Amino acid sequence: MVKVEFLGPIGRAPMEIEAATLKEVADILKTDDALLGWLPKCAVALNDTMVNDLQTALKEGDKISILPPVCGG
Amino acid sequence: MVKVEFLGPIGRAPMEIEAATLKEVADILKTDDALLGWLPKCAVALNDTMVNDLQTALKEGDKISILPPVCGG
Amino acid sequence: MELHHGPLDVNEIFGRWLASEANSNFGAFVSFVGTIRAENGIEALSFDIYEPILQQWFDKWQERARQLGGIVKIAHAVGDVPVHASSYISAVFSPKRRVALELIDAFVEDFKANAPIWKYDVADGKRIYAQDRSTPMDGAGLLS
Amino acid sequence: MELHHGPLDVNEIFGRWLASEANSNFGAFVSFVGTIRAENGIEALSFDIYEPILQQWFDKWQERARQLGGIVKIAHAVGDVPVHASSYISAVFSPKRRVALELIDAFVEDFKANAPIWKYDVADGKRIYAQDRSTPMDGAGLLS
Repeated sequence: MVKVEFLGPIGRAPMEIEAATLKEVADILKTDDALLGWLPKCAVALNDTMVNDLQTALKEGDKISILPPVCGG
Repeated sequence: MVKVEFLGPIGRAPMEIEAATLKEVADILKTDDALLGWLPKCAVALNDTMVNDLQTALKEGDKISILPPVCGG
Repeated sequence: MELHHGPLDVNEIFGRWLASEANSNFGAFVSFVGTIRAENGIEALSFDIYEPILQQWFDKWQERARQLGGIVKIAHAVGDVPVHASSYISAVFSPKRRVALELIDAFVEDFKANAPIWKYDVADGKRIYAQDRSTPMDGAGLLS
Repeated sequence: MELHHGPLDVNEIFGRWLASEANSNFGAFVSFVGTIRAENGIEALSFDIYEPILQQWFDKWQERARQLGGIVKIAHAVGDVPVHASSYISAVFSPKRRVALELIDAFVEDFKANAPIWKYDVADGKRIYAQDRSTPMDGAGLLS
């Protein structure tokens, strides 16, 4: 199981899912209509490090963070 | 008579000279060997406004300031 | 890097930062302060911050500054900041002025684009995500 | 614009400038502080300023800032400033960040190039014109 957290304004409780790669996480999240509008605009972190490769392998206990568009300052 | 002031590090007392244009001021100052090294690097103000034209006409009591290279900050 | 609940005390932060580098022999200090403007009838802006990734973002900038002989500092508010109060300060110390002037610009712009901070308008007691002023981070869309 | 005899009290000046614009609804404040570095064995730097032309220089920048919706401020030391003390502060307030970030850079660079200020190294009790770091002003050489 990996944990998926939705940051900032997405307003979703964390999910625990089975996924071996980020690609599998994407496939699961895309089945959720409420997330479809967010995913094209969201960046992704794995265990608090930004990631850019869908093939990234996951292991038990990994934390995936979904980061919507930002506006600090 | 016009007054010529030497600012900052030039270290010269002010002079009073007869001159009808800045060109005439230049001709007089260039006869002073101690100023020859400064003049190519100095900007000029007339009555506290920067000037760029040698033909600028002068009148009695005008103040000409000679401004050597600067380094504020 | 420091996060404060509510508005920043700009004088306190400047005083502390300047004192901390008083003997570091930096010749230039450049700082940016962001203050909440009264506009669109808002009472305040409000901020969520995800600190672990902000810290990594900041650490990369600190290393970049270090390679140029300087250091960076940042302070940001968490939660509500009323209009005319300050939410954000960033600063660069460096030996000479060009490094500081160039670094502050890049630092502030990248902060705006990639620091994991979400902004909300607060008006009539409601907290509304400032979606139209927000920017997808580098790498956005990976899962879409 | 303000000239101070000896080193600047940076905290006092920042505090006063920020307080003076606290309700002006500016969203961005960017400032540059120049501090005397210990180098080449100097004890201090020392400054001569010709105030009438500095004021005109400053007034032109204030007008330029005003056309962009902002304001500029400047403070400079006259006379001796010991190492690790500050001689120069400039600042821009503006509604939005890009104007402030671009203006501070141009303002500081033009100050360096065209403000009528002469710098001297102070070492072993002597005051020596910093000729090698000085720049002829725009229009230099008119009389040569």
